Amino acid sequence: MNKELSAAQAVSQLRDGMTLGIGGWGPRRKPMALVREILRSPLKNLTVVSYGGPDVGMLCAAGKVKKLIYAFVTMDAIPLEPWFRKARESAAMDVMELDEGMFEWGLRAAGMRMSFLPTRCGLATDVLARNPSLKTIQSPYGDGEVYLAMPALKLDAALIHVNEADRLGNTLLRGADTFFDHLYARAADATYVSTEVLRERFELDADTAKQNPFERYLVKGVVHAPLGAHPTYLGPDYGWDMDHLKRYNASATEEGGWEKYVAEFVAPGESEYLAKIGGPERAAKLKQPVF
Amino acid sequence: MNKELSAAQAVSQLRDGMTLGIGGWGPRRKPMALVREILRSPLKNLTVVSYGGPDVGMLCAAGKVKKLIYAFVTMDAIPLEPWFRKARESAAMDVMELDEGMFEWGLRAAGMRMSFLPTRCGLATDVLARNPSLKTIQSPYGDGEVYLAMPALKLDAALIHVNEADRLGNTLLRGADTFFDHLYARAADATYVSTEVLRERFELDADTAKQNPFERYLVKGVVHAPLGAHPTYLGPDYGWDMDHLKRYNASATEEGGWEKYVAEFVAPGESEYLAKIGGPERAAKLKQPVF
Amino acid sequence: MTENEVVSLAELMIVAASEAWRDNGEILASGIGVIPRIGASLAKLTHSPELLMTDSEAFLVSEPVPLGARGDYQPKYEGYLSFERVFECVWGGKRHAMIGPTQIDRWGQTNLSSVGPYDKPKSAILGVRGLPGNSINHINSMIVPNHGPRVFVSGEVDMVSGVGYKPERWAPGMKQDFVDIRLVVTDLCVMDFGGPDHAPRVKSLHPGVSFEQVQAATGFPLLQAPGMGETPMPTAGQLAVIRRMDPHNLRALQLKGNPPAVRTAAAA
Amino acid sequence: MTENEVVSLAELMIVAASEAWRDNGEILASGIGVIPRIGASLAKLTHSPELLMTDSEAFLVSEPVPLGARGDYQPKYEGYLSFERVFECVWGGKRHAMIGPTQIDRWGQTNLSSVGPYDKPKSAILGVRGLPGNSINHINSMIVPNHGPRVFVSGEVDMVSGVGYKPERWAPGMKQDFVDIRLVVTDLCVMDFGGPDHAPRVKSLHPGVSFEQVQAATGFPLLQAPGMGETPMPTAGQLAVIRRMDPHNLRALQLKGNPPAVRTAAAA
Repeated sequence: MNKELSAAQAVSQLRDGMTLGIGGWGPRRKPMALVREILRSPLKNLTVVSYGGPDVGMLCAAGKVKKLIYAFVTMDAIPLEPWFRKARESAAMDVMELDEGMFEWGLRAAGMRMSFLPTRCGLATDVLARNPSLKTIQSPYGDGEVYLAMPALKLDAALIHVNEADRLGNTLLRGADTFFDHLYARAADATYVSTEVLRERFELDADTAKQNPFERYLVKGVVHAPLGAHPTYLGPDYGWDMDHLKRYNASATEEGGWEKYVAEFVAPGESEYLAKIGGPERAAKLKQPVF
Repeated sequence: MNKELSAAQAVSQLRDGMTLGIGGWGPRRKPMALVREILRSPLKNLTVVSYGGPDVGMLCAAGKVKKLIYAFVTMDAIPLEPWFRKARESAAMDVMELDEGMFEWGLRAAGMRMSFLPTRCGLATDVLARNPSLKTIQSPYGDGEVYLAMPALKLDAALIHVNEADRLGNTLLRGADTFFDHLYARAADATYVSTEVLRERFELDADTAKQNPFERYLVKGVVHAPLGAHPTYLGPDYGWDMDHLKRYNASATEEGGWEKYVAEFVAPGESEYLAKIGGPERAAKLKQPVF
Repeated sequence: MTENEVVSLAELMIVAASEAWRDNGEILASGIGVIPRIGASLAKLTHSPELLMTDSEAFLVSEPVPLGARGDYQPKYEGYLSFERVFECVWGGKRHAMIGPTQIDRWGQTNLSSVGPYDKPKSAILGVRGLPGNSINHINSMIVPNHGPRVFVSGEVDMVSGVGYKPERWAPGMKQDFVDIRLVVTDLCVMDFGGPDHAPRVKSLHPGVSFEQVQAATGFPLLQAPGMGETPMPTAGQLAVIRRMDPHNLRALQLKGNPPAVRTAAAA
Repeated sequence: MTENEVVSLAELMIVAASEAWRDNGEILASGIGVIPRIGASLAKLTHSPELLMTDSEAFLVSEPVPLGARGDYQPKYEGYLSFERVFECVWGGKRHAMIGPTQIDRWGQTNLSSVGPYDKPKSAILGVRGLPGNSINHINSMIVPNHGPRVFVSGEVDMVSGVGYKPERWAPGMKQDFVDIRLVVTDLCVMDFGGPDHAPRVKSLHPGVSFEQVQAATGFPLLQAPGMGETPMPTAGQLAVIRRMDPHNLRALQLKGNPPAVRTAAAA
């Protein structure tokens, strides 16, 4: 019943060619410690499914992405994700570009173990035209309406960052929005959670228990990773690190920029990373973004 | 922007033959004050859509139900709802009996303005056989799986009881579970909310704002109805009234029992009702059920 | 054991029920009704601590909640599972429920809706509830406190609420893969549908009950499972857990007359 | 008006944008980006108080939230609208969003995904985001701060992200009923798709701009709407609200050189 793993142990359970869902949304609550661990690993040929932010960008920069399933990739304050753009513009990966709602619907279908769910979203656009594998389906009732049949986005594994977890795999999300992480967890054969705070075993009051986003039977591994969402932000614990995001963004315009970024922030390991970004003291000063 | 109505005003906006969704679940948080107001009105030939409790039973007893769409009718502690049984066993109404999940899916389809949503639930059962209007649909992908195409349960109106509301139609649900009331609200052309506490205009902190179950644009009328869920229970405000539920249950075995129940509790109006059940003093003593 | 040293049949059935959840892995154990719920609690507290359970409302608890009035006992919350999320759990297949249907047939189909002609039933019960979805999506077991031909009907149940293994019910393309009926625990025996083509069979007989007696009380033919033996008596440890989970002895009210686990000839 | 007595073009565009949400009824007003957001705020604070707005994260606010650093200002929460619920709002049609697409074509189709060949684009932008779902489900308007033929393309947009009125895109049975493109507010004019067969037309010209100038900057033919006049200048009251909603004057950064609302011949 103890699901605690190191980040390296969790990543060692992933395989080349897997379909990997990554929770969060753009620059919000991305499981970056696990992403960095993948960057340190030999893992390759991944199909990445993400409401993308720097998680997608970094995996693209490292050449780990064989196929990207996405609706957008952005860091909000820096709208254009530099390494995603490079990969996209150099045709370095296959893509399945979806409407945000189709994307949700695909995860939901997978969590229900269904092959598809119908939706109006995507009809009459190039999402349909550019994804020739997508099919439509007609209502069997009198209306006869034709819907897009969004296929299930089944995941081999999902990576999710949470505010708090226990060793059994129970989790809490305390931010204003939980995004769609519960759907990633349901869509995946195995969910790996990284967490700011790790407890032995939860003993919650009712109000706190409501912050539990999905059931522990979905969780295969729990990784203790303080500041594990950095440089993205984790409400209410810490804000985004705009200095770091700019540093990362600049790596795309420098010669050998990615190699330098990796050498400085990724290769030395996570404790070095935390020291370099200024540790908990600096994290405490990172402001929540104001929109 | 002031949506406050009396219960009578709200019910006067309903029409004979309408399809009416009733929120809550069995003996839990039913909009009973609005149901009683319907009992006092000449409204008839209703199609009632409900995870049914005494709301359904009373409307059956009063002969208001032309068709019932349901997955169950029960008061939990009194498992067999007496007036529903009578209506059912005397073939006094048409029925569409559904799996609980199909029911949810039908509401969800309506809220999305779709004609159907596919599900595995109901296949290979008499739900399919006894509802000849239900159709199946085949996945257009390689799996070719055949699903039940659950048709939208479009509602003319939804009735929902909440802990707190403001005159703009913002609502709060404070109980452990909000059930499926948000789906009723989305599925309906007009939602009428009865509320324990009525405010002029909400000014909420973030944690409280999360208790808002659906957007105010869905709400057409707000009725101030303290103890409006009685005799069902409203977490965390008051428990169910087992004495009253037994009294109501007994009405089905007495000669002229329903007429006596109506004369005593319904006809005199809601303030008489509250006095007869012992008012807020007694409500404060009603215990939350323990399961 | 103060007032009653004799192990009750209900207690034996609770232990038999708890076996349904053994080696299920990490899933939600939903025992609906007194005997199934104590059975699930016993499973979690003994052989299968990985099981998830709720407080029968909206919260996941790390420790099964005792039945009835709780006094000072505070449920130990570890998570959340609203009704809406229970449906997601069901559709994901991560659940094993045990309920008491009104009718069960030889195909494992169940009825909780109505008895008699559907359009004008002799007896309207609850409605199909979640049985269609549960039965087609996850593991299910059943409890029958009154084993007899009115429950185990000779033909098909009057209103098929939960699916079973009757081939004629499954049109091409309908996915039957997730149908998994485990145990049927009755006041006479433990059954399953593990015979050829999912034929019903008796896995164990309660002490003092014969196979012929079970067959006579069943509306369809039964097989004897290989190694069919006697349903095990509760151990002292199991009884202690049962008493802790059911401090108000609600289990004594589940079977008429609260018979002992070991039947005398007269009791049978 | 202390530092700058001159009304800016951005302010004129904000007022024009706010008109998009007039008489929409009680729906969610989503102005994405500085000008649309101030426009939606202005609508709610003047002609359409019934509109719903969020804090641009997860909460509904009863009063529009000023842009940028807030100091002591506390958003006035009236409800909740997580991203998941925004999708439900979209699918229910209860929203009117205004965004700035990269390309727009004569059929009202929009592109936010990529420019150039799809398989190897010249420029990858954000992705289609929610445009397919928004455009087929609810009212949409657009903001264009740089009216020119690179935005208003002569052919079809490179990657149709938001649907429009091009008949060839709609196969039989696809429901086009909810498509409703309202206003396109640019730095030159206000347009809509209200001509015959949804042909694009100019509804009003900003002060000092001619129809010919707009046509020359547009890759497809435009009609003149009946009564095409001049886009109204902001009133003092509107300017006061705009200043309150945008205390850091972010609007001054939205158009290159922050031009005045009334163009001189040289400025045009």
